[in-house]
Amino acid sequence: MIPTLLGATLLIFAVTQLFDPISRAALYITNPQQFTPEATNEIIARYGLNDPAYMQFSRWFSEVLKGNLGFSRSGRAPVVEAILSKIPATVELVMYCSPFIVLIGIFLGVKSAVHRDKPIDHITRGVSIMGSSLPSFWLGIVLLSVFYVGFHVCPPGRLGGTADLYVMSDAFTRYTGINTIDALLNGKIWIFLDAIEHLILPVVVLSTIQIAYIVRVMRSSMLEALNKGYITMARAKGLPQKAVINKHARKNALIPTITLSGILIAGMLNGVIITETVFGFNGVGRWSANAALSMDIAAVLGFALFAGIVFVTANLLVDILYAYVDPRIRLA
Amino acid sequence: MLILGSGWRDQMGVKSRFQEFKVGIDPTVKEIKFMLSRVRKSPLSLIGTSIVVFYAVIALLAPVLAPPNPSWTVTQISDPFAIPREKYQSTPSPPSELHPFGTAEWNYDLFYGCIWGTITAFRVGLYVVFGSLAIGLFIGVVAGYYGGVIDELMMRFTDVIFAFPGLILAMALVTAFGRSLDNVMLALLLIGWPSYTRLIRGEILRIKQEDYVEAAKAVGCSDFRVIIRHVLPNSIYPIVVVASLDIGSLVLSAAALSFLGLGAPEYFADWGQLISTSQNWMLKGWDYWYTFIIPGVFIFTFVLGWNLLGDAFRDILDPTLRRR
Amino acid sequence: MKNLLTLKDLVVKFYTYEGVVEAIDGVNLNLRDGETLGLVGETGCGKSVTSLAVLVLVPAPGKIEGGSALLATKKGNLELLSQKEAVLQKIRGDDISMIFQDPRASLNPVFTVAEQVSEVFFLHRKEELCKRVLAGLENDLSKRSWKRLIYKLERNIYKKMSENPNSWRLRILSKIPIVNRYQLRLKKEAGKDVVKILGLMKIPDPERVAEMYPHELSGGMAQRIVIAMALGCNPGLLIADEPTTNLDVTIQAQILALIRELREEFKSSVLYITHDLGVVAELCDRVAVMYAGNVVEIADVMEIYKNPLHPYTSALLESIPRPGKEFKTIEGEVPSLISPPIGCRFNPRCTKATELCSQQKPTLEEVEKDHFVMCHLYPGSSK
Amino acid sequence: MSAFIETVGLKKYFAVTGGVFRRKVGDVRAVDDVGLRMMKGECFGLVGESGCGKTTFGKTVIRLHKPTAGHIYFNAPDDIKEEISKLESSSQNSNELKELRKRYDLSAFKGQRLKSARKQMQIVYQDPTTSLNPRMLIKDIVGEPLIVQKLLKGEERRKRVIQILNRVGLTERHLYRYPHEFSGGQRQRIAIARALVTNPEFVVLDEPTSSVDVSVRAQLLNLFQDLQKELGLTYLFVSHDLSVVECISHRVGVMYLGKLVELAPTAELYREPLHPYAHALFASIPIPDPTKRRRRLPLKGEVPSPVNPPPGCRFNPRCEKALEICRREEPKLVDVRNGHFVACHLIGS
Repeated sequence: MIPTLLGATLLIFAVTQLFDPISRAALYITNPQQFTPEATNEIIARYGLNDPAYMQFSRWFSEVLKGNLGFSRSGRAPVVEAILSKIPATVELVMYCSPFIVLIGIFLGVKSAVHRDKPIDHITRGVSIMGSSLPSFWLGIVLLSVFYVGFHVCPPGRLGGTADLYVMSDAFTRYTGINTIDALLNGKIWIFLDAIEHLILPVVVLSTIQIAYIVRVMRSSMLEALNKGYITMARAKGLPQKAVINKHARKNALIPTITLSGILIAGMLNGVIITETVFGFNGVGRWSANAALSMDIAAVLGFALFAGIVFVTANLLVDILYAYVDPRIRLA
Repeated sequence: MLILGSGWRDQMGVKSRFQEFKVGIDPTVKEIKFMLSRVRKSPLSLIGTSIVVFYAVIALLAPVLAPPNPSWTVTQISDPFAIPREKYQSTPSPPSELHPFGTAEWNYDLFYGCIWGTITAFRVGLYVVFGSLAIGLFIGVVAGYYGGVIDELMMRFTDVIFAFPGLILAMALVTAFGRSLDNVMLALLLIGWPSYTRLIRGEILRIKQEDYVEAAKAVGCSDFRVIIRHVLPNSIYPIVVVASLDIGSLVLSAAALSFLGLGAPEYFADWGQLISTSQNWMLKGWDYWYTFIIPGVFIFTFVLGWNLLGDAFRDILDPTLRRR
Repeated sequence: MKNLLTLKDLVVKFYTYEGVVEAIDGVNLNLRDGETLGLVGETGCGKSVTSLAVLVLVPAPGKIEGGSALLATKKGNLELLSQKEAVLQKIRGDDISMIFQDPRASLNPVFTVAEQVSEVFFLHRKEELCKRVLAGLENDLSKRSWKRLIYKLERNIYKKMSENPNSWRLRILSKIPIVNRYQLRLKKEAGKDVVKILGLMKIPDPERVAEMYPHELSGGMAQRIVIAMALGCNPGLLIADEPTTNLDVTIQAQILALIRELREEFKSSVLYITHDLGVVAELCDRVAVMYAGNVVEIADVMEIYKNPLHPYTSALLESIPRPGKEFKTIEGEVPSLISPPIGCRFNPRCTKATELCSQQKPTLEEVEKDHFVMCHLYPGSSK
Repeated sequence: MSAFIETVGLKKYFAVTGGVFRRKVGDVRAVDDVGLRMMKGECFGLVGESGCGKTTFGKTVIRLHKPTAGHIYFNAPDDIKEEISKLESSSQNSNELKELRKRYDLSAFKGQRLKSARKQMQIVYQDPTTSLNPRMLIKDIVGEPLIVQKLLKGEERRKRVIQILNRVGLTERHLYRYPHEFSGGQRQRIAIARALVTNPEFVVLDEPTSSVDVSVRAQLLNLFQDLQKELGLTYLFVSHDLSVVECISHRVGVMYLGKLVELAPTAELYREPLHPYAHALFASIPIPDPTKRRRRLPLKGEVPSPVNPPPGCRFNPRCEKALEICRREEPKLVDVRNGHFVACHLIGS
């Protein structure tokens, strides 16, 4: 785990070297006034941005460890603060997507494997292949235009006009920054409903691709599990078909699906960027997309590092879950 | 297939050589016939193959279907991928006789954009896949077959690249290289090759333990010959499946980058970019539907075709099904 | 002696991509009560498919096309092939149970041994377990303890369970996390049975083995656990599909000795399927020889080895490697069952084949006392 | 007379890596100090249960695995062997010893010398489906050894391939087919053809008949015997099927957990095995004759793991007659009756 993280920072640093020193200065700036030409030259001198790469790396790395990822022009705040302020929106989106993805994905995967080559199998496979061939941003915009433009339901953005104003006002105490939970904590149901209404379309868009992927993986591992020896043994013991599938086959089929969920998390992070940009959800994804557009190097690289850390820790959790599910790993 | 290897070259006499070739090719033809019969059998693969072939034809006939610098164009540009414009009108106009698909913002002819967009899609897909395959093959084979330090080093390096979700690293790279389609392809290539390396290394490790590889060594084959004649021919098939699936997802990623404004420039004939510009028109209501729906349908069917083809390959080449 | 199982004209076909495989083409077989019948034949002769057909577990793309399988149970004769799935599930594991060739593949890698073996008891011996739990509850209630309230609740749950084991109410109850702690008593009770049956299988230290996972077991140990699962509910018929082929010779000897012992103790008849003529001679009372989907000869084990009638049986016996003598071969290859030879399926490879053999299919006839053969060489077969 | 192939103290350990940093945790001692002599034209049987190292020994003799220690002499005169053992006992790494080993001791062969030595020794595997390259035509599979060893050219090579195919019972028609179009028995014949095309003198048969049907097995065994008589081949017949080994081999060695425990002419060994393990092994073969049903107690316990074998004689935990010495000292392989070797304290002393 640690070497991968170290490697990740090295890679990020390598990417920074592609830029000229002036723009790289943004990585070391802590307050907005420093964007004047003289201030940047002074920073170039102080941090020795023209020296050879390895010397800079130690300085940059110590800065990063101190938590100074530079200043983001687009976010008009130090990168670390900008990220922290934007995380709740993304977490909210991901929080509502994951249960759908996991439950529906596994359910459909099992169903289509059990009824192999029957209508339900072809439909699920067809839908799942279509799901994974749909450009998510195109789907998002089509849904928006149909529902928002057409029926004036599920508008983009995180909260409706009035709800947004109320949340900004100090009458509303922000515990976690996640609207739905804060609304409940504050006992404001109408804000909760408003937040949910805004969340429907992004959740649909973000989970279609992921569900398509899980259904395909689950189906193939389920098919593999179904013709193993212990399934025939279970049937020979007199177990009903339902128990054979749900107890014996499904638990074994889950193992390969869990190991591949690392790719799922990567897909999730990518999806977040696009979904937030389409629906105007100002989470971490949308901010980094805008930063990339406006050549705000510090923001983009800060976000990349953040995403790397999230991804590596998520993979670690997946490995632990994997060891829990598969006894062969746990005792080895 | 590899039957045209050294065994054939040193026969004597042209006639016997041709006769030898005819007899020699016979089993391969039988193999291909068998695969085609399996393709005909499953409906999904039929649709997939027909879509991909349809797009290939469009790409080949692009200069005929939509000749560059048509008569009505305003600007004379040499680059065929720049979409011609009739007039400087900013609002998109509906499909008309001159512009079968209508025109997008700033009057870019959608028909031309979509046709030439097919070529961009093929270019992005094939260039990145074959690039990744080449790198992946070389490193994967060396790491898989010889193992030891090289293997360890390579795997740690691919782990690092895997630590980043693809799109984010691509964004960082494109910001670094500057915004153009070639840079998008380069970024996707840099992100793509590790997954191929790991896949090929896995296949090599699996095939390396088979008896026939050890038997080849027992006969005295050099490592090079073992890799070329025994290990690679048997590990190529699963890679073909992944490659065809990957082309679809690559086009999607490129389109996503263009959508975020990091891909092809504004005038370029690329589906992602066409959708990106038509985005705000879409939110103004349904009367500009064509600027948005048509490129979307193109991307969707193109990627769908490749995914179906990949799925069909997996069923055909799945050894358990083949020889039942 | 009463017939426990009789198969009549069993036909099973596999609809594969290459064509329709006629795996079983009219098998006639009877297994007497308390007897061990050996089913012998080369790979692909359909002996495993026959055993799976008896339990109606033929895997896709196979289908049982015809014939009958009559099982004599306590409640009278039962035609297995036409039973509803629910009835079959009651029979499998209780009246007929089966063990397979690869022991480690028959055990589910993610469940412990105790979980898998106790499954048989939960399925077929639930009432008995409930009674024992209720008895346990009674004496717990007699003792003064603050938990009396909980015991009373558990008691009426188990009362309801012993009347109607799978009522939907119980099924919901068992899903609720905290409430389903009542099941612990049932599991403990079943655990005792598991340890008892593992002990019977001569497994050293059964308590420890019960908590182990299948990947920690050796081949011989895994096969003993599969046998424990099969004999858990004292079935009338045990079907053993080449249980010792994957094991080493010394372990095979241990398992054969174990089966011989348990056969007496559980008084169950065994249908032993193998291709190893040595094991058959060692273990079986009667032998049925199969070739390409038909039973070609059935007789007592002494009779078969002394005076084999069917040409294939004698060829099979002669091909057993004997020191000093040349290896006797059976010419040709096992026929493809997609387009099987017309008439007797052995005629292309049979040294004594006549004109009739390649036209008309012989039928299984009793040529001598208790000695059935399916060959035109013997009168009565060519009706 | 001098042995055609002789191994002295041959060892092959496989490293077991474990722990976080994948360093070597222990060794699987697959083959542990095995020495035996095979005569020209003899079929030497090697039996033992799975995991006893018989297959590893077979593969190490023909250098498919690099031996950890010991010597393999292939057709080397006796005086050279004495010379090497004398030099070895005196000073470990004198370069004269290295020189001698480079020329005669197969375990020290490298590069071109090893490659040309491979012409004389070949192997036939157990499972016909995995021992042939599914993507290669039979013409190339059987022809490859000739191409690699640069023996024959063009038309002679084709003739030689066809001749060897006819010899194993296949015809020219089969040249342009893929392996999956053949039955198990035919595939094994192709594997035999591939092994014999460079007409070697020594062939390792690694359980060649275990995964084919009974009727096909007899055909293959006859083929092996005819080929041995006709081409004067020496076989190392590795198998766990004791009845087959009894009929085809002149002398048989019994291995247990990496060690050779008994070695004798076949008839004598099968009639009266001396070593307790060999005795239990031969007693547990089911005899295909119902009249001879023997009631005897099967051997108790399981084979211990080869990573850390028990000290002293490896069979002592499962041996009823184990003495105190058995648990301490490893017994040597001693010639008890001319040619009947046993490694057991009970019989040796």
